[in-house]
Amino acid sequence: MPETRYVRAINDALKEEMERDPKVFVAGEDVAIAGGSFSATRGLYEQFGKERVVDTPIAESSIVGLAIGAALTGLRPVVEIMFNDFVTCAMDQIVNQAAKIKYMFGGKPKLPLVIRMPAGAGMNAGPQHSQSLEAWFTHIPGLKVIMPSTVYDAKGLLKSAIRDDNPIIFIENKILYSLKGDVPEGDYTIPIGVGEIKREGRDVTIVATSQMVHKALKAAQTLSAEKIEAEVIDPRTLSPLDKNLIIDSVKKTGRLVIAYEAVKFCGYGAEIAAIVSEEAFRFLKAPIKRVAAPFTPIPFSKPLEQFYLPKDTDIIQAVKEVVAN
Amino acid sequence: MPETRYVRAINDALKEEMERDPKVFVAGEDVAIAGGSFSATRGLYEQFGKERVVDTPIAESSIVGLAIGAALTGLRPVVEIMFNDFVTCAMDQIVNQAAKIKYMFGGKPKLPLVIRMPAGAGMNAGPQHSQSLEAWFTHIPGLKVIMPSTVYDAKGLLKSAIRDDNPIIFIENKILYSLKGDVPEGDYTIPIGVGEIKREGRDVTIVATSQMVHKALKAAQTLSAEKIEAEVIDPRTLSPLDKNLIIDSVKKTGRLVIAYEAVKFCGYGAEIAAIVSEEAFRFLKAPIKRVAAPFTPIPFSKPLEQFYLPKDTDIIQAVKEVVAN
Amino acid sequence: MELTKEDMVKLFTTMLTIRRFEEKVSELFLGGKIPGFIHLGIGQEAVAAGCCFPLKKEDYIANTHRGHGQCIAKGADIKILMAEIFGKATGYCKGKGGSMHLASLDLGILGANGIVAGGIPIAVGAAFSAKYRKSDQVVACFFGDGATGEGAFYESLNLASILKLPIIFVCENNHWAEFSPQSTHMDIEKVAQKALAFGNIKGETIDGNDVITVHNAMVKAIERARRGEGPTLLECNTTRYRGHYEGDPQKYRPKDDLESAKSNDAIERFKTFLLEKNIVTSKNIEDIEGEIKPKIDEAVKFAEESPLPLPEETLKDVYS
Amino acid sequence: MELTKEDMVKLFTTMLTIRRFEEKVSELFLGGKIPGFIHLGIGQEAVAAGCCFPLKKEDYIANTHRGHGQCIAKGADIKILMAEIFGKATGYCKGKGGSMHLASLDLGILGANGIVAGGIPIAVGAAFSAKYRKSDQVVACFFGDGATGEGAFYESLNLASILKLPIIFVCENNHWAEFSPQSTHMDIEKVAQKALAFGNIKGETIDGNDVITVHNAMVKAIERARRGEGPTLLECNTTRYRGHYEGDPQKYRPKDDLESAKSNDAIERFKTFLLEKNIVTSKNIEDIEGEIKPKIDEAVKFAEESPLPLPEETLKDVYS
Ligand SMILES: Cc1ncc(C[n+]2csc(CCOP(=O)(O)OP(=O)(O)O)c2C)c(N)n1
Ligand SMILES: Cc1ncc(C[n+]2csc(CCOP(=O)(O)OP(=O)(O)O)c2C)c(N)n1
Ligand SMILES: [Mg+2]
Ligand SMILES: [Mg+2]
Repeated sequence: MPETRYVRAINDALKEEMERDPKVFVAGEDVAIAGGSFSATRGLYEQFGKERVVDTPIAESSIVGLAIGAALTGLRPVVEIMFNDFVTCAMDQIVNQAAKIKYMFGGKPKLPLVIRMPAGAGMNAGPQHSQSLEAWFTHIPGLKVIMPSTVYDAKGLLKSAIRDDNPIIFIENKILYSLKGDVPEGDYTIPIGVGEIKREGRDVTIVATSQMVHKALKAAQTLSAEKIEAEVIDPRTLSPLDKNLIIDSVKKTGRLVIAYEAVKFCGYGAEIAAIVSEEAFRFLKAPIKRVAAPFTPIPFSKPLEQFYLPKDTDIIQAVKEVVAN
Repeated sequence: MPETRYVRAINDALKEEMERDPKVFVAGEDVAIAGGSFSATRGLYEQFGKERVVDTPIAESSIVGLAIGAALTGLRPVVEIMFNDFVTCAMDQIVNQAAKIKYMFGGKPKLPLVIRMPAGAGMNAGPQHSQSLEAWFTHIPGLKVIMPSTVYDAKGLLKSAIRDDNPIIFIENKILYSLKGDVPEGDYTIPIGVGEIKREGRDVTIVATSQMVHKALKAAQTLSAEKIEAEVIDPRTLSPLDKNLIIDSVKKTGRLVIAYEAVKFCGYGAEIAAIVSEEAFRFLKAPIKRVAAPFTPIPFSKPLEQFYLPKDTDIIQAVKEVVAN
Repeated sequence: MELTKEDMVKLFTTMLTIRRFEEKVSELFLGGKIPGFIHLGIGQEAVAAGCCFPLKKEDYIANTHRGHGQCIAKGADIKILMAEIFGKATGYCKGKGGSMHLASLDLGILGANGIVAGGIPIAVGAAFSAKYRKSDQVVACFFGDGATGEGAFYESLNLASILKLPIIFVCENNHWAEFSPQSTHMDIEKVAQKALAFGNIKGETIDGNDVITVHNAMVKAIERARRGEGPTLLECNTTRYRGHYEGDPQKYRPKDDLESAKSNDAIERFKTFLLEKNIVTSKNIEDIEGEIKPKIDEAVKFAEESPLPLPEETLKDVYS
Repeated sequence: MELTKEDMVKLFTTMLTIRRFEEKVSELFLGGKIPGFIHLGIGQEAVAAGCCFPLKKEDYIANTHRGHGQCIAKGADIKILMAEIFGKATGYCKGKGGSMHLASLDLGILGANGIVAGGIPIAVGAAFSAKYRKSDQVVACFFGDGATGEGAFYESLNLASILKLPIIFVCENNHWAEFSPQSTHMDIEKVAQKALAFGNIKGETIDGNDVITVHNAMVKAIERARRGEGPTLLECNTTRYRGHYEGDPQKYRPKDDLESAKSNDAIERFKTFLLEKNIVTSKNIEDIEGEIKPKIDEAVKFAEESPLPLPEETLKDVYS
């Protein structure tokens, strides 16, 4: 399998889906001539032309509106919000419109659209360019929320997202863009709503998302040397969630650590904890632990941002606590 | 203590705080001449004039921006977003600006502003006029989130909110607006961050918010006839949360039911469940249960909206399940 | 496209149908038969009828909370419409949307909208799609004067202008937004002036209570759109008779404002015109009334007799 | 307010300080000393200097991601500014904000902003506050041509116009937004034309690389604001030399666009003017350069020697 980078996998998925289906188009700020702020749309403009790769004004609400209107009338838009943080400018269109149109119009309309956006800290980009706001979207019925952690998953899930008939929030990760990984040649997809055990283990379940999957895997390796075998699960699709994958793992391990990069309080991991404490309570041998960001905006300065970010060592510590318990 | 209505308590709090402090002003859509869509600002325009009670265009972003700029420069704005759902149009100003200004500017600025908005279903107002989006705001450091359930709390907490130096999301409830309750004459405040045991009990802890507090109390009464004594806790302030009040109660009862009107998945109650499963796990005798709305938009038609809304009977059932366990 | 006599009778019939439909809705709402919030366009019928008449079936509209009229003018079946307003399973949205969320993609109705200006970006998306698909379709995007307060309105005009999309932005300027007069929302008199902020948008202000004027202006705007010359911002001055929603006693409204509105009744004016030009006789008018009434009654009967959706319906239709 | 010779020298000094400061930032960034994203206003100094000069200390500014220049012109201490850009504990924001979030309420700097158009509604709020408090303060709100894509821009202009607030909307039109030319963002040539969409806003387009023109236009706009006559939308045509951010090779940019920008250098033009009018001698210019250089060096030294914030600082300053 050839190796490529995460951002390149995104790029390939877009390219292949655009080749496959003339209804697919791409729009957003600087996605065409410049090929995207993080190069995710590079080359598409040259290949598909300005009709299908559209540079828009800086106007997130109308970028999403463009996608909704186009999806309602037979196209399959893939739009980019340059940073997760800027989606704050488009929440009405996403939440009151895209998410609800099918339902409030009685079920008939299909709304095949994808809204891509990179989240995450670690680039010293400061408080308005580093957030992870996935928990907002997972709380909204009508949206699907995907957050791939690997190169393979990024490509396969984006292809599935583009072929899906629902509005999809596709959350990439800025730091992962440069990650390398193998992807098969040719077409493949990954089903939406199916998580993956990224590492098997019997002593503790670690559910991790996006960048934290890699930190969890690193932590698991370290722990293994101490004879603690962690099972690492990446839900990949946050909504709908592959709940049973997690519950089954907890039934086996009896212990749960949840790792996510967003602010801990009311973050996505709270839902995982809640589900497990509702549905697998009798199997839990120890308190659940969450490893996530503290309750502060994301600071600019290096030592602060480093302090802010949840780390593999935090996961190790959490695992040791629940295993000791 | 004289009896009044919830909406009147809000109105009185506004009036008294405006009398107390000339820096306090009110702005929003139809808040002045019309006295507010739900009459929460009635009479203020007549008493304080157009300088201090400002009708704005329909422009939620700039209404919040108005509050931020004014708060940064010495005033104490209280702005209204007509329905919780419309706050989707102002998320950048609230989340990227208001919530982060103090922090990202190094701690010096104070940002004393209150954003009031009514949430909740039950009026057949349909999918875009009935949501409960509090979990978005509680996930954002820098905001305080208050959601009062009683007439007394509404007045006392709004006064505290207006006197607080931080940006505050003050979530009222459309159905509760007509609720009657006693309030003392004269000035009183309720500290932000302090929850309340609305009913004592030894068998199960029910944590409920806003309208669900009343359903929880009703459920508790029914359960009492069956010799199940529920303790009903209203956090009142969702962020910061009075965590220990809940943990201490769970330590006593060993059982927890969480009731909130929002969509269950990734709702505020998930955080309560997560905290308890992290910090009071050893005291839990049964799985935690959440009673909340299903994963759908809020339908218009009466039987559907009724089906949608979490009910006191749902709480009763959940309690019975955890007590039997 | 010159209006034939037949066309004019059709237009009149549409306007009168909207009026009688909404009068009935008002009556039923005040009688407790209809739940939720109801916003009526009584007094504004000429805009809906005049703008939708020159649209083809494949063309799109996007409208607002005050949206019954445009739906009827775009070809909605008033039985199914009434059923939706009642929240019945037989309604356009199976009772899930209600008055504020009427939609029928088959008829090109992209949806009424409960969010002020919320439909405008979507309408632009549909216009983009029409251009992309080279389908020759156009979009009529309705909104009120108050919607010009929202950023989404301007963003949408800008985008449509830059991309020269086939869209007509129809401002139904009834000079009120909820309980506030136009002056609360803007400090210019003519919404059409806002077109000047964008390059390819043609702004025009017309008498929105004169259905023929509305029709003719719309024909020109549609032609312009189909020629690929870009959007038009068509401001139709009109009059709201009822409160913002049913049940609103309009205490805030100066008496003469309402009176002068009523003396400018679009239907009365058109009727006088049709009679004066000998296009119809009084008898014809009576006949039209006579045809509409049973249809409205039938719609009410249909709605009343239709089943409510089953509670479990709540859980369906969230995803495709 | 006529500019005295002394004033002109001050203006020149400010512009040159901004230029040298930013050149140094560029060098340090490319040398790996500064983390994060850096957006430089090299080429745009006349706008910052000319607009801020006639402001009083109590007046406010709100600016953008490309915001060093306005901060310096509004009186920021370049040592503390540089320290913030370095992410040091001694910076204006204790290292929590960085280049995109410079702010100092004491100096009336309400904050640079990482969100395009994000500062505009806030600036309107400050103007409302000034009027409310009858403080005679005005607000200068800076933003780029690209910001006119955002709805928040229009909402803010509308609100400020209706309330006749004491604010000057300064558009730094450098004809680029990130990697896209102005034409991607609007289909009109002059941003000032957008004032026509609002009643009380005066629109004006000026040569933003001529600092005296900028200054004089700003003086008029400030007077208008203080007289309570409403906002001005002052479009300053200017030139971006550098990439959108440091490290951007500007491959998308036509060569002659950059060349023509550089041949219109605001500082060179002002220097020539000052020399031709015998306001300064070459020696004076050298002296000014000579005074600035050690100050920049001192700022760098201060920033470099300043401590980084302690990690635990992360948890502080979230609430008052
Ligand atoms: C984003 C948003 N803000 C506020 C409202 C509440 N609201 C509903 S209709 C309306 C007035 C709209 O006025 P206009 O656009 O003139 O339409 P009209 O009602 O006159 O037809 C308002 C403020 C809303 N529905 N959505
Ligand atoms: C809401 C939002 N959308 C997009 C961006 C990304 N972005 C940062 S600067 C910029 C271009 C701004 O152009 P302009 O307003 O002309 O300012 P200039 O950079 O030219 O000074 C963009 C798109 C952002 N920061 N915020
Ligand atoms: Mg109106
Ligand atoms: Mg620019």
